[in-house]
Amino acid sequence: MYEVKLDAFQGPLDLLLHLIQRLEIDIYDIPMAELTAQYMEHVQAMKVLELDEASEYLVMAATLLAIKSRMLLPIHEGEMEETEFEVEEPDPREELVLKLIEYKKYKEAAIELKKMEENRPENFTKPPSDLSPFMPDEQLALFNADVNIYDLLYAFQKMLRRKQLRKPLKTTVKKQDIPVKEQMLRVVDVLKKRGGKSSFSDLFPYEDRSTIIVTFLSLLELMKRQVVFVEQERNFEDLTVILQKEERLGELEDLDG
Amino acid sequence: MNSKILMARMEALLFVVGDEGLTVKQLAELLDVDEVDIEAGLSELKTLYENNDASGLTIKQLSDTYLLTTKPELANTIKKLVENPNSQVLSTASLEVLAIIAYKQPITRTEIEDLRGVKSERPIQTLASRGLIREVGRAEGTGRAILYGTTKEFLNYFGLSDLSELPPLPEGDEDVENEQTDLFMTKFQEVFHNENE
Amino acid sequence: MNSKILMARMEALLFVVGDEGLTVKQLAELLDVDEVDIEAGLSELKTLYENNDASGLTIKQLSDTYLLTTKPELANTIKKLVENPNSQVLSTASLEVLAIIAYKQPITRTEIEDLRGVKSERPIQTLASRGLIREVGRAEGTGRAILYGTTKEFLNYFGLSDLSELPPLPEGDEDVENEQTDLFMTKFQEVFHNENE
Repeated sequence: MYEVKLDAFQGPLDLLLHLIQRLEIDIYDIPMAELTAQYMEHVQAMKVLELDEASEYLVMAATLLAIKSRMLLPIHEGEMEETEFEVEEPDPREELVLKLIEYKKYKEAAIELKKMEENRPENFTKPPSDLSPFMPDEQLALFNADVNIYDLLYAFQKMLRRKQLRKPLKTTVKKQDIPVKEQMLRVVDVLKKRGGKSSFSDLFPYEDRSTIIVTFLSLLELMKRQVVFVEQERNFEDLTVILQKEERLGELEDLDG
Repeated sequence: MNSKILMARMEALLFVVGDEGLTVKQLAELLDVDEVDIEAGLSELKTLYENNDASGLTIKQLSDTYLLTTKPELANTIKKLVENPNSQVLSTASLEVLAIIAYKQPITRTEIEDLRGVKSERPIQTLASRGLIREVGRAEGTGRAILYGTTKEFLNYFGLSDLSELPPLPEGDEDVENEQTDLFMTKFQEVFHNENE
Repeated sequence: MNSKILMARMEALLFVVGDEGLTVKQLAELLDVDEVDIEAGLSELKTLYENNDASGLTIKQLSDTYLLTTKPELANTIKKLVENPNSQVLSTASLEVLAIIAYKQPITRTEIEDLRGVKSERPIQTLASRGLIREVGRAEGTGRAILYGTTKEFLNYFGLSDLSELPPLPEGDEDVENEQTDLFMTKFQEVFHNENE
């Protein structure tokens, strides 16, 4: 198996672009089965630290699975052989491809900004001088009426920048002890108790990151095995996880918990 | 006003305001001189600095503001004393959001998130608190969502005088990809069929 | 070192530190030059400024500290900056002090001045007289210095219902998180390997 690159991805689109590049896939003719499989593998291998992000990776997984199954449909139609007639259906991949291309533009622009950040000419300046010796006594000046709270925050930031305060680096490593298999059963249990349905975030009542990650991995695995499926009404809204076929849990033995 | 005196006064004013800088208009008002003369004086002052090896200063333009700064070639000397204000570099997420805002401003958070496919509240907040972006208005419609744009600090941070100096937005290398299409078409059709058996 | 380069470097260093100034000893260390040469360089620099009518700057000595300042005869020009009640410079100072008080309250004047590196009595007075800040207590210790905090009027002014609505400060080093990510990545690669055997 190929090594997962130690890059943190900027979300599902970034991960997809990475895979497309690595697998030398033509972005205008994406082999959905391959990309979906690779995507699922990667998301499992990655940590997903933020719950917010986790849900977005899951939504994309669901989208990929949906596109893949829509693409499979015509292949099973028997009439295809009789008439060479092809129906002009919109390519189910089109929306995804457009999104990827648009995102790629800005990803590249960000790389340009990064270079500019590194090569910026270094002109140093100075804080404004103390003007109190020049100040007439009777004057009291206040800022313009249209300052808002962000101006205030910015003023504070600017001052901090002048003082060049830096926080020390600190790193934390935690041991991850809960096996994914166990957590899958736990998730299914929770779903059953809630009548087969739960909001995504309610499945993560835990504080520590490693439990959150294991829970996420177990959800992915459950999705892949079609034990659960995931719904989202609108972009960035919370996901609903729905218990589908509990009996498929029986095949858990092949999971080396 | 004698041009030497004008320059001395401009230098003194720019020195005192430091990183706040002054616009041509402000200088003109403070010195009671026409804006044209201020502009001429600024460029003369800059030339004086540049031609004088014994001077460590120069003039920098930032949008419509002029600042007195140290010469870039003296950066190594200054760094012994103060850390580079840019030493805290932006994360990839922040840079992505910033790129989107820089090229598509004014733009709402939702539009940014649709483009990136991930929530972007935190990078937006980081960028706002570092003064690189700010609220520039409200979108039409029921939500009246905040519209974001870049700031003068954004220009300063990347060493630009104004937005027109931004490199053109990459087009997405479609030519390269079309060429590849032919090469990979056959191959991936096979793969695709095999995988879906 | 060439004396012109030395002067350019001294000028740049003195410029960047502003009102805080530098001692001969500090300059000697920063530039890796003998103190005698620094002293000679400083007096040469001062002579250059004094003899150059196009320069608005000079060097001032305060006990053992040298600082760059504007020529005394330009005081009237500088005064223009603060005479206007809507003065940009003054409003920036007030805003900065207010920001410090808002985020660091309760805080003493000395602490504010340490943070800003500039005397801040006037802006504090101004803010207090406008009702945006007030005395909220006294610091422990001999001085029993006044502690400042923001007022209800401050919240009104910025349209906040309480202090918790202040936008949070950025969380400092974004790199910290990336490092953590890498650590987790390694961990999860292991998990992944095991699971897919």
